[in-house]
Amino acid sequence: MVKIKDLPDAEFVQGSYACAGCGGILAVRLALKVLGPETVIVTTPSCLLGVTTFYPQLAFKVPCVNVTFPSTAAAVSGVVAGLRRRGKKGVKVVGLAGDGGTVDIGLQALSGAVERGDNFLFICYDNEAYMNTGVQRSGATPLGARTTTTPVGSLGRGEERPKKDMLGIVAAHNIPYAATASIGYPQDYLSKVQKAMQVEGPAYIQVLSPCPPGWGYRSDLTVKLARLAVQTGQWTLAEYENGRLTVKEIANPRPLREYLAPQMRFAHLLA
Amino acid sequence: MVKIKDLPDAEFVQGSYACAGCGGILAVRLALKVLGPETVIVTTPSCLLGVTTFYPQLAFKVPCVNVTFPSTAAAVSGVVAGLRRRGKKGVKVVGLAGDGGTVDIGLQALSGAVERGDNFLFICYDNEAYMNTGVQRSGATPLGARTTTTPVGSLGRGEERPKKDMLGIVAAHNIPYAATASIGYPQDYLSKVQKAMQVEGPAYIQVLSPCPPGWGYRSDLTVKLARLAVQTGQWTLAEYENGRLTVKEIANPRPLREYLAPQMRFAHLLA
Amino acid sequence: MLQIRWHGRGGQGAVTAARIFGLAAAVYGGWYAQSFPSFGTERRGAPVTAFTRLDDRPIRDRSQIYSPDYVVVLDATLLESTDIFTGLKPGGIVLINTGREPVMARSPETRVYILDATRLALEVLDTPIVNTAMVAALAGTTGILSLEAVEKAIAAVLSRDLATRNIALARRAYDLAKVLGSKEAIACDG
Amino acid sequence: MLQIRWHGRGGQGAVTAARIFGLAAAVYGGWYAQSFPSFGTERRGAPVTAFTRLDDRPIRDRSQIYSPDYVVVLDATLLESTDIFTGLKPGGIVLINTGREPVMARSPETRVYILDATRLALEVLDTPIVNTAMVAALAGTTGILSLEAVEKAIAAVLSRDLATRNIALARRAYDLAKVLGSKEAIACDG
Amino acid sequence: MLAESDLRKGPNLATPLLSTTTGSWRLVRPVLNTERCNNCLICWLFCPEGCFTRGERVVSLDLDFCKGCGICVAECPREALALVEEGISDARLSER
Amino acid sequence: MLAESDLRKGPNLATPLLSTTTGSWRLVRPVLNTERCNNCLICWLFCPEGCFTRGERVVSLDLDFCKGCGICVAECPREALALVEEGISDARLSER
Amino acid sequence: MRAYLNGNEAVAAAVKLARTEVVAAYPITPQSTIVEKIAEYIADGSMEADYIRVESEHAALAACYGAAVTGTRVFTATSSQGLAYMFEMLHYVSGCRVPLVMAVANRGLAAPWTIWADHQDAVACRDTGWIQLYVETAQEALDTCLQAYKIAAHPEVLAPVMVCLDGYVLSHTEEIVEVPDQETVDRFLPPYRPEYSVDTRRPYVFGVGTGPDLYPAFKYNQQQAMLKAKEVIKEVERDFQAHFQRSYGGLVDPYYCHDAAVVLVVMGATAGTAREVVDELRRQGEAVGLLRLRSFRPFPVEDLRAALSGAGVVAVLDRDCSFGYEGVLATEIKAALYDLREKPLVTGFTGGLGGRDIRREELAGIFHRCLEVVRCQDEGTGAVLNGYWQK
Amino acid sequence: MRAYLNGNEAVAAAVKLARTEVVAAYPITPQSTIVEKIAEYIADGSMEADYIRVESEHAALAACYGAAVTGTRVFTATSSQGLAYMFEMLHYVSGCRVPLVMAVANRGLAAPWTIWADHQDAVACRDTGWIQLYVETAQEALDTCLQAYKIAAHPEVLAPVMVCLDGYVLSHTEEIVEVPDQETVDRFLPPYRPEYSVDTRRPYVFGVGTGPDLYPAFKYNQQQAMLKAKEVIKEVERDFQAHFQRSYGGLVDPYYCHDAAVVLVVMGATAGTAREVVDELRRQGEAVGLLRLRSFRPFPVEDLRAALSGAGVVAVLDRDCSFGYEGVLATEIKAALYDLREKPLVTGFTGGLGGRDIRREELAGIFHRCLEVVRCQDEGTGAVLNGYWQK
Ligand SMILES: Cc1ncc(C[n+]2csc(CCOP(=O)(O)OP(=O)(O)O)c2C)c(N)n1
Ligand SMILES: Cc1ncc(C[n+]2csc(CCOP(=O)(O)OP(=O)(O)O)c2C)c(N)n1
Ligand code: SF4
Ligand code: SF4
Ligand code: SF4
Ligand code: SF4
Ligand code: SF4
Ligand code: SF4
Ligand SMILES: [Mg+2]
Ligand SMILES: [Mg+2]
Repeated sequence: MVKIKDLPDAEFVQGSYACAGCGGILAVRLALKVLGPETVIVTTPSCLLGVTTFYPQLAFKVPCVNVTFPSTAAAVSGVVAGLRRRGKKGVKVVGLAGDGGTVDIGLQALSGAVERGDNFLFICYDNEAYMNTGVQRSGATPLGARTTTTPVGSLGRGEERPKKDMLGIVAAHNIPYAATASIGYPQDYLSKVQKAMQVEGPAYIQVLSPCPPGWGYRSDLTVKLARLAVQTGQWTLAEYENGRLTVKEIANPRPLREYLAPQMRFAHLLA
Repeated sequence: MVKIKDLPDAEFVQGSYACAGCGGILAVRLALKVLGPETVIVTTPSCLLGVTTFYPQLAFKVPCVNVTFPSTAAAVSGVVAGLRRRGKKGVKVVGLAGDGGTVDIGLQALSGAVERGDNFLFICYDNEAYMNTGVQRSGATPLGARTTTTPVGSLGRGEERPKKDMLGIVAAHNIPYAATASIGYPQDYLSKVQKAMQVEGPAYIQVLSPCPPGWGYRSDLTVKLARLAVQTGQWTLAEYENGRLTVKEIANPRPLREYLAPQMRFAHLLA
Repeated sequence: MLQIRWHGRGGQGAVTAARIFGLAAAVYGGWYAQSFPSFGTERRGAPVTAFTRLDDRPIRDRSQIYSPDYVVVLDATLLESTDIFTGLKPGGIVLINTGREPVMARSPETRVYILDATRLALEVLDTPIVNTAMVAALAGTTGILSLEAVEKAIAAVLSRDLATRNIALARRAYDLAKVLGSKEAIACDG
Repeated sequence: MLQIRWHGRGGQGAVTAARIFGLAAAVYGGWYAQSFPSFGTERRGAPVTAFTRLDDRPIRDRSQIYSPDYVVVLDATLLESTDIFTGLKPGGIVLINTGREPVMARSPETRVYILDATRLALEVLDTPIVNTAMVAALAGTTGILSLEAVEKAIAAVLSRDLATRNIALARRAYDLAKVLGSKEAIACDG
Repeated sequence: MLAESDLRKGPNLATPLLSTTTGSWRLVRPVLNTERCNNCLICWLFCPEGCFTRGERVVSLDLDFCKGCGICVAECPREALALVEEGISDARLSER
Repeated sequence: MLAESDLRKGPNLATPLLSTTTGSWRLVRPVLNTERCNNCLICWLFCPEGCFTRGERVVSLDLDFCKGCGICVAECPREALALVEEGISDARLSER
Repeated sequence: MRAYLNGNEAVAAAVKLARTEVVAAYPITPQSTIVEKIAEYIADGSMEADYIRVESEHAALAACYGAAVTGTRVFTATSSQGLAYMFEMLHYVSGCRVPLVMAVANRGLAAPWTIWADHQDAVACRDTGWIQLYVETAQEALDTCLQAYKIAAHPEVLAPVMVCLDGYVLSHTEEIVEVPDQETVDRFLPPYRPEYSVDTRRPYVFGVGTGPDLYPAFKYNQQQAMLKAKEVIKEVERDFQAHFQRSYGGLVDPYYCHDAAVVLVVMGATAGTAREVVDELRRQGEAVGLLRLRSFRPFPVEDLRAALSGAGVVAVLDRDCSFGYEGVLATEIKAALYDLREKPLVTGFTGGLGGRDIRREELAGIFHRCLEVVRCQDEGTGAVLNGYWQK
Repeated sequence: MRAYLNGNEAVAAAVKLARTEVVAAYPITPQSTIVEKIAEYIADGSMEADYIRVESEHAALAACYGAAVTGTRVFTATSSQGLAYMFEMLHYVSGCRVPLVMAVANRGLAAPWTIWADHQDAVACRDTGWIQLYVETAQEALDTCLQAYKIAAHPEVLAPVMVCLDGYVLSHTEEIVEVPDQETVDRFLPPYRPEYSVDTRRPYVFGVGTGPDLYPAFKYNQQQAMLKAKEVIKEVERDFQAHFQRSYGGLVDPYYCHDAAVVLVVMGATAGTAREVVDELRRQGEAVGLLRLRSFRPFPVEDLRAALSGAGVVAVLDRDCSFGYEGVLATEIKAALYDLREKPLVTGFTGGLGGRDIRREELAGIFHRCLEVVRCQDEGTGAVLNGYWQK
């Protein structure tokens, strides 16, 4: 279990151009507190790349290898192999992608890397759409959500398909460790990052990271919504370990409305 | 349940340039007996494309849409949408790929199509390696198998990673119907094809289809090995339906050696 | 040719302002017009600019705007981090949304007008979104567009409900600005 | 320049035969050599061809072989479906593995030799793989390569165990073929 | 050879279109003993090339596409099929 | 601006390298009431920009990168943080 | 209808007016708003089409291909990395002779990452067998999309068409656009129903394999069709002109070329700025002209020869670079003029990369440099220009 | 060591001799046997390297990129569809200035499907910022791979290199190859340890994004480095020659060009056949010559000018086509010669597509046609050749 008090003072990402209240950058900031300075980030087009590695604003304090959108995890394999060849032990290699870069265009590369059994951690910060390009739906967009490619109209009712179960998909790869988390539950999230980091072989964490403009809510609600998603049953905190899936039970789920109401993307459902 | 006696006389693929004893072409021939003439095949580079659609030897008797290796299932979605627009109901659209074209380079497109919920059947004829290009390992190559990219030598011990669990991956997509089959069990296989064809939405079948030169065995053993794989527990006949996975139990598994011994690709394991 | 630069922050609607102004001019005002954003990767809160070009003949120039005739500032806090006067044409007009102290022009030829559009917006819309107010204010100050043209453009761009309230806002801003425009130098307080 | 065409079926080792012959010539026989397959998508069982070029100076020509000096047929059943004589140079040699009736040459200038390499192979290897036998047979018939060169090439290409037995086969084929080569026309039965 | 008009519309060609049968690939050939056949259809089902035709009482065999893989022979539960070397009557090769 | 030598080796640049702080983006600003703070570190944990520093008794706040998102204010269990409009002291905007 | 649209909205309007039946696309800046608009049309019921929400651009084009072979009118759009990720499919669909239409909102390619306009993305795809038409205005974007459907499906062409519009500078810039009415468009553009399509009663293999004997013939025909497209593009423009009273010059769009000593060659929106500069210099008495290349593929060799043969210097502005050689247009125009007996000096300028603005002063500077060379030549000194790179 | 290897085996031998540390590749005909051989070396312990078994070519190049930025020597290989599927990554790694080496066993592109050689796959990637060297023999394939590592990592180049060998005709054709010994190779090629690499003590961002202000400068430097590579390629060949006593002419490889009235320009293995034809015609007293283009990128404008300026007719044989224009080499050579005062007639021939064999008679036919034109010109009739397409 990670102790918040024991987290280091040092910030490993700071000065990004993320929107005020960005859940994604918070997810990354927190993960790096656990991962520490001996980490290499491998990342891909997404808000995150846009806001952290666009000269003259380079916000990472650890090495960061940017690669094209479809091949994050493949580049991860390359970095892992290269560091091994260079004899650099103890450096963690962390693939970092948005939901689009993970469950859609980056899925195949991730599947390949997990199958190869390389030693890395892949973190998907999930804001449930393609935010960097203007809030288009992704495979991780939840049923009913309005995005710019699933608009609401006389025929359109928002996203028509349920969210892709990426944890299940990764688990089917017989991955040593995989989990879902939420930035609303940092203790849980960071403990999972720590576990994932210690595991031999590939590990995967998908962390719910709300996005104020993309979801259409006031920026100070980011953490609240990340919590509400769990409390209303819209997001589960699950862990897949030694071939078993455990899901954190929510004793008294709160009414769904509490989660949906503050978000413009669901406004048509409540209207 | 399909009755063998009721299958049509008509052959929908004939005159291919497949090797003598090719399990893949048999898998396709049989499936088409169930699917019938109102079927469109969408296929991709593989032995199958090479042996059936290379002018001047075009062996299909149903329409066949060839597409590039990474995008079989995406083309399937296009054909489905197009036929819907043209008002052509009742035409089955069947994606057909080898294991490489399914579990490796074609995985992402398949994941996308399944997620979209399009109405199609995807058949993966699984010969456990890239045969068309000369027997390189794929994600479906079983642990220990020798291929040209997992050679055996003082350090090499054949394929180092277990076979990708594609049924599990597809099932994690919450697909309406998915199954594994073997050409050694045609009754089971064809009944699954029939079920899959009748289901609304996407369906997936992965059928074990031995390959004499690729596995290194005498061509008359194709069906025997397809049976032995099941009988020795190296291949399961499973079905995923209504969210549940059922696996055909093998009462008295036969010794593994019976399956491995006739195959050159496993010779080093028995040596 | 008249060139306008709009300053705001990501999310404040400067890009929409540039568009509404262009639309009002092009479809309802008898001008040729062109409008475009600053082509950036700006996120919410970051300073952004947008541009409108007007002319009485078709506009073919596709280069960026470096010497605006008018500069409109949707958010006075930008004044601290941004040089809003950059490139302003001699004799140019600067229109700033602020309820505070007037701003000093860089050159004596520049006319700076201020207007507390945020207050207006909070009154009319109950939210501090000032882009339509500033569009109307620019129209009013400069007299280059009629209120009617601005109203029609707002109606065309915003959804029905939003449009009605923004038109009300625009009217108030326009009327105030008309007075402004007739004055010599800095005037203020809507 | 000498050009050789090898006929076989997918899986019978015609491509390897072409290579072994080239290797024997190039590394152990004092020739320059080049060998290549028929560049097809052929599957097991389908007719395939392969080629070897020999010369006493470096070989630069990269075009296909249309007029072979020698044609070697690894499998007599091919005679039914394939015209093995195509392009054969006048005075060329055809060497066929068969235990049956001799084959009629297309032109009086062509010399056709037959050899029951399958029987030899079954005797020596216990399997009807005839490619090394036919390599040796061509060497013997034409005299362009020594048995030693062929043996060394077999040793270099095949795994140790396979090589030993194939060398034994090659020897027998070579000796038989030497006799063949000295004869005028069709001879047979190893 | 294709007609000029076929070439113009690109590599999209009417199917089936078989320039050759694959029977010539065969080194060995299945022969059916109709005496023994009980019409169980196993060969019909398993032949990759679709060489068998169902009959009233027994199956029949068309070798145009038969590649001599031997599956039918191996699978026939009644030993009603055997492989012989193509062209002659002995079955030497089939013994391997 | 980059040195010629940096340009030569392509778009691979030493990091961190921050040309601007993002504090200027802010319309509203959190103010800390050290009286109320009990050093629970919630704000420190949740601030996306890492603006808080842990202290002996209370946290402290550096606004160089603060974008005024309001998360710290919303999450502080002790109401030790409040948002005020940037530049002036009233908190009008924070009331929305 | 007089509307105020940006280039992307103009493209979306065309796609709707063309009664496109299947759309498959993947988001990328600055293309995304095209398909967002289309999604909106479909959601509000104003357009009847299937929108396939694919997981990548390779899949987008594969889905379009699948739909196209069933005989439906299809559309996709992309930019930059997305276009590059489609590269395999680009060759494939043109080889399959499928009449697709794709809008490309041009943007530079990584690395370094950029989201801004240049022509590298599309220019680098010039060998793929796609027709490439570059537009100057939002109006032309709309009109060219309509034309593109007709060109692509012309039975003697059967080639996919890319309509290229500069990212942001066109894609995100609003201006006045005359949106034609549906009836006229319907008259101009009949429904797409090809000679053969996926049909179980008449089975085809789409995209067969073939050997060295036939492959060259297929490719020959593809090349002939692309050359034929030069005529067809002009023909379709005449037809378009008849229906809509607008036209753009077909393959090339010359502006004061006939008597120009210096002609600047550009593609895309820069032409607009250049027109202003030409007018200005003409007012000053300088014999300068502009040639906008509208059709980059097929490459209008004959038209270029005709338009440029009289010039003293041809200045070619490339928003792209074939690394290790030079700007692509410069190379290709030199080759086109190679056989002329009297040829102009051709000199390349590289600019506008990764969104770098191309200013009037810079274009004027190019003209002035070239005019000087012309003067020197007249005086017999024959100075040679060196290509200039806007850094 | 005198060995008998085909082109693919020769490449694999070079990769091993270069002490390559990471290999990532995906199978495709006719490339596969290269990496199969490497897998064998690793399995039998004769080569120490990581072999990453990727799931696609896009991933192959991404994995190579990841390994390369850690400062290791890497290799990949592909063909045709695989190269096309890497296209996005091709631009990316060159933009990132990563010194990769890739072998391309050239093969035509679908559709129609083919597995046989032409140059369309690599030629269509000429703008990607990769150095492209085309080889004539298996020996040259081996030697060029060794050179490629040195060229790519040269601090003033830092560009990835493609070594292109014709599918089958080279990749699957055995011939005599002199395999150098490890010691000499080690002397020629020191280990690769770049100035900066992934290092937690000195963190870098690899592949930053950047705006319109800087993007052009990065690209300018990339272009300058590619132009600089012309010198470096020659320099490395001289160095290679000193170590191994073999060389190939650097950028271009002229054969009887100096006094030729007709020069044929080719790339790849066809040069061998053409040499035979030149010899034959020379014996008959015809002034013909051959120019093999070894470095296609960087494009050796100066060397081509020097070698071709004296010819009457330059016949360019393209195994590729830029659909809607013409053969790519023809275009580019015309452009290169454009500024010559006295220039040869340049005429393009398209052949060898999709594996079509190029026969001696056909090459002789091209020479004869061109010789006739030269004769007509001498007589002042000035006939113009029309490009011929081998159908
Ligand atoms: C091949 C390719 N296609 C499309 C894009 C455009 N693109 C860049 S970021 C992005 C969306 C990223 O979405 P996600 O991964 O969910 O991250 P987010 O921006 O939402 O944080 C897209 C579509 C690209 N860079 N490359
Ligand atoms: C993008 C791309 N990469 C590689 C290939 C080469 N290729 C063609 S078929 C094939 C192997 C197919 O393997 P599989 O899908 O298992 O089918 P099989 O041949 O084994 O039946 C490969 C690698 C290709 N056509 N396209
Ligand atoms: S759009 Fe959303 S994900 Fe992107 S930076 Fe802003 S808040 Fe973060
Ligand atoms: S190699 Fe295997 S899969 Fe391919 S045709 Fe032959 S038997 Fe079938
Ligand atoms: S398998 Fe044997 S018994 Fe059964 S139908 Fe065939 S030949 Fe007759
Ligand atoms: S031998 Fe094989 S191909 Fe021939 S009939 Fe029997 S099963 Fe069919
Ligand atoms: S959250 Fe509030 S109480 Fe806790 S440390 Fe921060 S300011 Fe203090
Ligand atoms: S307002 Fe937001 S950015 Fe500023 S300190 Fe609070 S949490 Fe951090
Ligand atoms: Mg996202
Ligand atoms: Mg396979």
